[in-house]
Amino acid sequence: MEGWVALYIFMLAAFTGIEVISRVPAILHTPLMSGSNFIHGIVLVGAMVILGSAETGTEQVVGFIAVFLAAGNVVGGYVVTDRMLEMFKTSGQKKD
Amino acid sequence: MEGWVALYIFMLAAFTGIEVISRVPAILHTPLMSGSNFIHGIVLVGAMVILGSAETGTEQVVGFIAVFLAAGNVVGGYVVTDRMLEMFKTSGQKKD
Amino acid sequence: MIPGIDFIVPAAYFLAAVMFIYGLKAMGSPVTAHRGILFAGIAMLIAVLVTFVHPMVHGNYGLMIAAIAIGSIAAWWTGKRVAMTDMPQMIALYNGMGGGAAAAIATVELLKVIGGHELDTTTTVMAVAGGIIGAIAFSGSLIAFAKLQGWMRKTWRFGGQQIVNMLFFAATIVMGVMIIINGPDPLLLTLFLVTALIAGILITVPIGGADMPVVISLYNALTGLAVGFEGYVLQNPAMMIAGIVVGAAGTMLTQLMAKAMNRPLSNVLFSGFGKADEDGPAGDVSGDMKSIDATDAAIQMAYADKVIIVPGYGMAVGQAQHKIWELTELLTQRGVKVVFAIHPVAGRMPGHMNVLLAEAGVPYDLIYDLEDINAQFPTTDVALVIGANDVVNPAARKDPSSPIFGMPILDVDKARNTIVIKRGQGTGFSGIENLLFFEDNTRMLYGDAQKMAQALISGVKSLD
Amino acid sequence: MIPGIDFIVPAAYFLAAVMFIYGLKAMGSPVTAHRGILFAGIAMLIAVLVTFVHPMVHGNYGLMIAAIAIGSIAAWWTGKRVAMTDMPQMIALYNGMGGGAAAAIATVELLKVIGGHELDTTTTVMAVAGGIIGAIAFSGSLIAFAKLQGWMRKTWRFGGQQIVNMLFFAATIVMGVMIIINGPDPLLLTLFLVTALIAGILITVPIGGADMPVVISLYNALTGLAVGFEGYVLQNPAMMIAGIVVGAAGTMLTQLMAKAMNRPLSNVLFSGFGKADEDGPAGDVSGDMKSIDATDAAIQMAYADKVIIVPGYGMAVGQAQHKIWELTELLTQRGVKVVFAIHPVAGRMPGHMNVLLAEAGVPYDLIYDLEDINAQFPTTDVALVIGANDVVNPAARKDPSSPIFGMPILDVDKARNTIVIKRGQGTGFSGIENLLFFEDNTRMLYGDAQKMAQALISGVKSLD
Amino acid sequence: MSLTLGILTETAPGERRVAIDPPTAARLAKLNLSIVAQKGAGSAAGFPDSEWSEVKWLDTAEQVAVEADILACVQRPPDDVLKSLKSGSLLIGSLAPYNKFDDLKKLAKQGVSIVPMELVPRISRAQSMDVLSSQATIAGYQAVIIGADLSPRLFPMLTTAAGTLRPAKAVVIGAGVAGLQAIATARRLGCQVEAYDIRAAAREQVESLGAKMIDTGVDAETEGGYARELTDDERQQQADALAAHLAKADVVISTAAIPGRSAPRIISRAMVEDMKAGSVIIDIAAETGGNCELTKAGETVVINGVIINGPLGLASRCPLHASEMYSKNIYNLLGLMIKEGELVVDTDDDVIKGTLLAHEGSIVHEKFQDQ
Amino acid sequence: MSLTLGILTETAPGERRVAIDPPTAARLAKLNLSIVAQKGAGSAAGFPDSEWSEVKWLDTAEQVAVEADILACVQRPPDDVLKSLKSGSLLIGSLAPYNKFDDLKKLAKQGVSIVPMELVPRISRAQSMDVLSSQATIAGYQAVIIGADLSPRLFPMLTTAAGTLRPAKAVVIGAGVAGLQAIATARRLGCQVEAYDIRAAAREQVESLGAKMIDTGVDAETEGGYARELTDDERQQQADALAAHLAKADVVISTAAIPGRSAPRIISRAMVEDMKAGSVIIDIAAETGGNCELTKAGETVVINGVIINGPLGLASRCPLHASEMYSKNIYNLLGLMIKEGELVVDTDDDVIKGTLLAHEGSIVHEKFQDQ
Ligand SMILES: NC(=O)c1ccc[n+]([C@@H]2O[C@H](COP(=O)([O-])OP(=O)(O)OC[C@H]3O[C@@H](n4cnc5c(N)ncnc54)[C@H](OP(=O)(O)O)[C@@H]3O)[C@@H](O)[C@H]2O)c1
Ligand SMILES: NC(=O)c1ccc[n+]([C@@H]2O[C@H](COP(=O)([O-])OP(=O)(O)OC[C@H]3O[C@@H](n4cnc5c(N)ncnc54)[C@H](OP(=O)(O)O)[C@@H]3O)[C@@H](O)[C@H]2O)c1
Ligand SMILES: NC(=O)c1ccc[n+]([C@@H]2O[C@H](COP(=O)([O-])OP(=O)(O)OC[C@H]3O[C@@H](n4cnc5c(N)ncnc54)[C@H](O)[C@@H]3O)[C@@H](O)[C@H]2O)c1
Ligand SMILES: NC(=O)c1ccc[n+]([C@@H]2O[C@H](COP(=O)([O-])OP(=O)(O)OC[C@H]3O[C@@H](n4cnc5c(N)ncnc54)[C@H](O)[C@@H]3O)[C@@H](O)[C@H]2O)c1
Repeated sequence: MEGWVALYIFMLAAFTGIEVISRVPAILHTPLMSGSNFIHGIVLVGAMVILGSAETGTEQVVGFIAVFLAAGNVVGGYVVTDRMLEMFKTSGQKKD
Repeated sequence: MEGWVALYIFMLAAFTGIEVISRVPAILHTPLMSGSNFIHGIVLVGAMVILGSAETGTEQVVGFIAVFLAAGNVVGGYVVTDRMLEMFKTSGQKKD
Repeated sequence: MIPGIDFIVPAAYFLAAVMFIYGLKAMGSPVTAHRGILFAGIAMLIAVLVTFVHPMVHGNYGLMIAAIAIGSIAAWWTGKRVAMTDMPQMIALYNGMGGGAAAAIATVELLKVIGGHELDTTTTVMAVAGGIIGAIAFSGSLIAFAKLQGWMRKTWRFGGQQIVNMLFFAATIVMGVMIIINGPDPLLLTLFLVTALIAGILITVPIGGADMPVVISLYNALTGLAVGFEGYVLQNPAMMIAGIVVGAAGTMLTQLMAKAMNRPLSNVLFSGFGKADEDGPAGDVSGDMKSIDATDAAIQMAYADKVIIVPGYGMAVGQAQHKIWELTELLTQRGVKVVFAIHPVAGRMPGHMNVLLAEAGVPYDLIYDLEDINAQFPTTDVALVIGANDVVNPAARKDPSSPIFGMPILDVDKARNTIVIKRGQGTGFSGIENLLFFEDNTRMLYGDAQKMAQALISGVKSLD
Repeated sequence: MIPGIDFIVPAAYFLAAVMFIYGLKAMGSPVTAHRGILFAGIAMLIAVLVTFVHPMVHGNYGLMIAAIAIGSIAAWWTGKRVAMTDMPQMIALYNGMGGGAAAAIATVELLKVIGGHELDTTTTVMAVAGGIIGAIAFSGSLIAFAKLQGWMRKTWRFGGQQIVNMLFFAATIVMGVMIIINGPDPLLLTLFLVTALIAGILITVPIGGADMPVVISLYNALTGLAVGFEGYVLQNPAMMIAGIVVGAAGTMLTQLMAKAMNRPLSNVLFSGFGKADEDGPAGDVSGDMKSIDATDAAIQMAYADKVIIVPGYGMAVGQAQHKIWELTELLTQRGVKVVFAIHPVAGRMPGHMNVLLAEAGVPYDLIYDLEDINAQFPTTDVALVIGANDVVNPAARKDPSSPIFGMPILDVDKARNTIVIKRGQGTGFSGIENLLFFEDNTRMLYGDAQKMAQALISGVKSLD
Repeated sequence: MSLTLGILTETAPGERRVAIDPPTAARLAKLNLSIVAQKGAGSAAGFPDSEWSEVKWLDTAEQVAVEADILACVQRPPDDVLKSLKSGSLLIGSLAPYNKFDDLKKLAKQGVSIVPMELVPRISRAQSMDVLSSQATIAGYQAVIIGADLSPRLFPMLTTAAGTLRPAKAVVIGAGVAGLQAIATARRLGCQVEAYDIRAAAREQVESLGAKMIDTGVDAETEGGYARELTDDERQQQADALAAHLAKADVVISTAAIPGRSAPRIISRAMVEDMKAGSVIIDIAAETGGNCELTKAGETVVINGVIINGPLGLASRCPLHASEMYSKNIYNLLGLMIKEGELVVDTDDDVIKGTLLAHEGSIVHEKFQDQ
Repeated sequence: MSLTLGILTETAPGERRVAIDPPTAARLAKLNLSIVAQKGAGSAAGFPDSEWSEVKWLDTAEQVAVEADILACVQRPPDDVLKSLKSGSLLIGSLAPYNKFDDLKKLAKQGVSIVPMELVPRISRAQSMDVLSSQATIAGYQAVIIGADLSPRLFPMLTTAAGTLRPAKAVVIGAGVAGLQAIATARRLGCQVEAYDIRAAAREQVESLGAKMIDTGVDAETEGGYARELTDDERQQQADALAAHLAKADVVISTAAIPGRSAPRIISRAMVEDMKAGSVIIDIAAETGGNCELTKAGETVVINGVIINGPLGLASRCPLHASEMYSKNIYNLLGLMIKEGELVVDTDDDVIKGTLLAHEGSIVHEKFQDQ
């Protein structure tokens, strides 16, 4: 992928991120922070690739750490977000 | 550019387009249609490239037509949109 | 280090793409709309200028400038001259031109293949898809233009029309696939384009004038898509992004417009043949009742200088007085001058409206009598009639045979625009038809007085 | 034809990217928020599963599974066990882990260069940038975690602290640039990473607990960015998009949060040292007045089961009665039970509140006396006090030296949450301080009664 | 020669209104009418003779009657005065056509055109001439004010340091013009208002004022918006439903009427006895016999602690506004009949046809022809 | 032995209230007090003897006084009755301490503890004992009702087929408790209300009821929320500003008072003469001399067409609610002084200290000590 294309993707993604988050009520700030924290857990995918393609011992060690950390990001992010949003689930359903 | 990347760009652009247009009051429907009509006038850039790189006569003819049409799109789109939005300019300024 | 052409060109395109998105976004709110088109305009200028030094451009500058000049001047001239009411067909025309350009680009690219140039499958697919879509948008838009311009009065219809349309459309697709698989040859390419053009014509011809705005919007989205696809073909991300953004936004817009007309999109395109002309909101048989939705009504009021509210029995029945006062306050905050006009016999008891307005807290100095206000209607932008009927019936002035002939009424029909809130076709106390509802500048906002007042409030608020 | 790995993997990533965006969008509204995290969760699962068959993955499966298992279980266990009030530090912790992973990826990529692998400049730049950012987010987040968790009570400060921070930060950058220009060597790489980690620590250490949420949000955005950059390095568009979307959304969020605290972001990060702890809204000195903004207050009420509104003289002064009734209607429509509690001496004349509520059209059966309502406060989710002061002052119950001791009051302090609207620090008729405002479950909504009522209305409406 | 309009001083006991007020007199003068008036005609209404312009003052009612081409009055003038009216003249006012019809017949024979304002048809166009409406508006308002004055309680809810005063419960019987105005006024004062009427259409109207309708299951609306008399069964059904609501009421305003008949008896002695001590009944219908069995017209009686007031001439308690409205009504109706300074009675006009009782020596009104 | 509380039948002319109403009597009985009452004590207020429970009925006031440890009254009882009070007993009620103070001194010497309710301090905690507030609330409301009844016009704006009735312009003078209530009531009835007071704080209060404040540029608030007397200059300045507003008024409610003094003269004859015929002045201050020069207490006079009413005993026109509130006030104050069935007068308590005039044979109230 050439740099310009990456730039376009970054620009569009940034635009999307901003649009998606504007006009969010303050009470959702923390859950959203947590939710987006979970989403960047996608780094796990990269970490797996790194570890999966690791050849030297150092690479393996660092790769292992990367996967471990990323997995923590993913699972912890999910659990915490889910717990915080529980409250909205019930409220939202109550509303109907 | 490979197909997947194009797909990503298309996806993000579509997302952006949809986000940008949702929650638009009905009175802006026509001006917005006109405005977006202007924006796809960017086809002029493509037409120019085609004409500028045309080698055969047919290519020149078709390229010429393309540039002519695209220029019409651009200028007509702008003029019409601008006229329609004039009304909001004054109103918007009145408000302040 | 001085950046070279291979930096400047993509950077300019990138900038243009960002500005297009920003501009389009700005156009989505009345407050920033005008800024939006300016922004997009600048973006376009940048993109066009930089294309002159595009690495792939290496000749035909004269032709290029000539084509641009001719196209621009023609468009400029027509666009400036045309009446505000004729805008929709101009949009159709210019949009058609864009579609045509996309189709032309596809043609050239495919011609190049004939000339021996190699294209990978994805690119060919994109070129062909863009070509079909562009061609359909081109011919369809031109038909839409012709119809709205009055050049083509009749809406041709015949049995099995849909099947014929389908056949043409299918044929285009099949030829497109053949081009992709076997590569283009001149005959196939010509046939392919011609069939696509005919398909566009056939699809558009039977659609009635009232539905045209929706159709134009659809073609607009299609052109965007075509441009996006050709952008891929030319490996031009600015085109890709601008095109697809417009394609998506346009599709969204088409749906919103169809929804605002209370008709599903499919109905507009395929099954609504014929009906639309008779009862669509844009039908121009004088004497139709024309409805309006709350958002539009709200915007009309929000951008008015002066609004007169005329309450009647329906406001009492709907107990809408509090909401109406809220609306008044909102409008007043925006700088609109809003007053109330009370007809002597509005409601069902003397002073009925006063009681309600007092309950809602409307100050007395905003309340006018018939004699004091009637002279003001001609200079009023919007008269909002809420559940009043008999007391605003111009038959009292115009129709000597009417049982209310001679009764003084509130001359709302003389206002520049009149919006009437009522639930349906119910008559008033006198049980007679109301000429006001059929006036050209009257729009009906159907619904319960309180609910509609709330909708107007939301509408006005959404403008902030 | 059965799609091969080289189709499935990118297709799955693509799907995941779309779902991430959709999920994040859904999380932006209380109604769909829970659905949003579910969606994002599924996307993550897809992306992770498909990575096992990623063409570049060709070994170390055991290690991989072990690492995932250990990380997951640890995170699961801590995440499930932690108290709701401790959530912010957990977010910091998990976020730090993400940042660490990004830095680790950068390290491996740069190690590969040392090992002879070639990288183009752009990729190296991305790797280095992602590395710095990831490392700072890692160490900074861990410090934030430690502070919030109470493991690190002191906020170290010393003269010239900012300069030292700057130096470390600059050193990191310089080493990064050296790596890009000259290529990495083991020492440089190690130094580079260590400096970045220290920079993260130094930046975070002096920031007070009250500002931590903003800082965590910032590190969250940074991690997103780092992930996005490493995505480019690994040519993985899903990582790029998810990372950058989070980066942008997180930046936006950080700003919103700083705004909600009424402090510019720069103030939080650089100059606000020390002050924050004393007067910030999260400072836990019992006896602080804690303010709230209208949106949060609105949401609290919108999602409550029962709300009691306590009007006082301030409602009269602000003439907020109509707005308050509008708010009540809105809440009632959402299924919230809302009633009014009138204290016998609220206002400045007997029956003052009745007059106003009657004017606004509040039905009598929603209005309760002190004796009838006081028992209900403990089961009330939100007591909304509008411009009342003396009549809700618990000093009447608690402080025998108070001039109002012995006067029956409305026990709003016993409600689960209390929101008090008033303009500032003004006392009531009695001129005495109000203990209520310092209660743990009391939040002050500062502003004119009418304006705030309007803001609450807007807040509730924005939830639809 | 221009037309002469005569204005009388009202003589009925308690009557304080005047048929034409000074502003209307001035407007009539502009239409080229000469105005003659009996001295002191407007004083009771708050218009001393000094406030009038372009009026010729005469001492006696007879003198006015003799000079007048059009004689405007509020209530039917005494026979002596009527006798003095010349043939071809026109008498306009609330002439109580259902009452002592023979006297009017005599007058018709005298050649006097008779225009009883009560007969103005109830169509939108004629509303500006409808004295029943305009005066009933005042009566409905005034009844509530009297009720508030007589009641030993405050009407609105007040939460005070000395206890919470509960809002008064008001029941309005008959939701015609007066009843609706009573509802509105009672609600303004903070009462909880229930209303009751036999016409089905009244429900929507009552609710349009934010009050509640008492449902008894009886509907008796006739064409033209008036009510018909009820059958015995219906009356019982009505009574039972009402009684329950009255027992809880603090103030009752009763306005039920059937045009040209005596008022329906709706509140029985038993119902009153079930009511709370200190509650108040204002029976506007007292003038035509009262809706309550115990009403004494023009008096306030207290029975079992229930205060029953049967006001007479309610509109006269607001003579200024009442006269103002009354004058406008007459002016508007005369406006239909005066064309360029001449009296032109166009019997094709729906309003005139519906209102004109006698013309050119005979009874011309459909409804009264065979009486 | 339990305390005995005595309730008198009020004898002042026009007085219809009773100091303790049946519900309050029942609550007192629950506090272990025995209740004795003069026969018919509550009838005028709407509480016939049959409605009371646990009350011992006596024939004369003297008998009640003799038995009572605590004697509750609305107005100061006649001397004969006071004479019968035993030493150590307590008299509570509106005793007009500024009026005929010598009689009270005598009573104090008799060993009677005297608790004039008017002296209750105006602090938040004591508001539930404040009869001035509670009775003024009723007076303010009632004044507007009387005004509406006397006015020849309707108060609200009504747009009707017979012309538009303009809303009445009301001016309320004195924005104390009664004045504010008058403002609120007039606004309910649809008046356009302006108010006037010399205290600067009144502006916000007036505006908090949606009315407008008339600005005269005079401020005369003293500590404690009462007003001081004005200088001559100030009075003139006030008068000029007011006169302009009064000339446009349709109804004027005047409530200005200075505690313990005669009411300030605010509306002069000249001002009245400038007012419109048909306008109405309700001068609540009539009892203490009237705010209007022409007010005759207890009468309605018409001067130049301006109707001036000087009502006495306004609260007695709503005796039921007035007694209800009055009783609660007394109950709340007694509540401070009765501890477990015993009379305990804690002179450290701010409220008791501020209210208790005489105790144990001597005048103990600061303000009155040197009189
Ligand atoms: N009811 C009666 O008959 C009567 C008569 C006389 C006196 N009082 C006394 O008045 C008091 C009544 O208590 P209360 O709780 O109703 O009122 P309060 O204790 O007087 O408190 C009113 C509060 O409202 C706030 N406020 C004023 N204007 C405002 C506006 N426009 N928007 C928002 N807030 C505003 C003020 O604070 P900020 O300045 O910070 O905004 C103030 O703290 C009692 O002490 C009572 O004894 C009552
Ligand atoms: N003022 C008086 O003293 C008095 C007394 C008796 C009769 N009248 C007569 O009443 C009439 C008054 O005229 P007007 O213009 O006020 O009323 P109107 O002519 O009776 O018309 C009322 C209109 O309101 C609509 N409506 C009813 N409920 C509604 C609701 N909830 N939401 C929205 N619209 C609603 C009805 O149409 P939909 O059903 O389509 O919604 C109807 O067309 C005159 O003819 C007058 O002569 C007046
Ligand atoms: N279109 C017009 O211009 C116009 C003008 C005025 C009135 N009106 C209509 O005429 C109707 C009657 O007006 P009105 O006030 O002069 O009527 P009214 O004075 O004759 O009667 C008053 C009310 O008493 C009710 N009533 C009669 N018998 C009753 C009973 N037994 N129990 C309960 N209620 C009983 C009637 O239904 C009526 O509503 C009004 O409701 C109004 O809609 C129309
Ligand atoms: N805290 C409490 O519990 C409490 C209770 C009741 C009253 N108050 C306060 O005491 C104040 C006075 O109450 P009140 O109604 O018994 O007073 P009041 O009856 O003594 O006087 C009535 C009003 O007349 C005004 N006035 C006096 N001279 C005037 C003049 N020359 N011109 C114009 N206005 C003049 C006074 O300012 C006062 O507002 C009230 O405003 C209230 O705020 C407090």
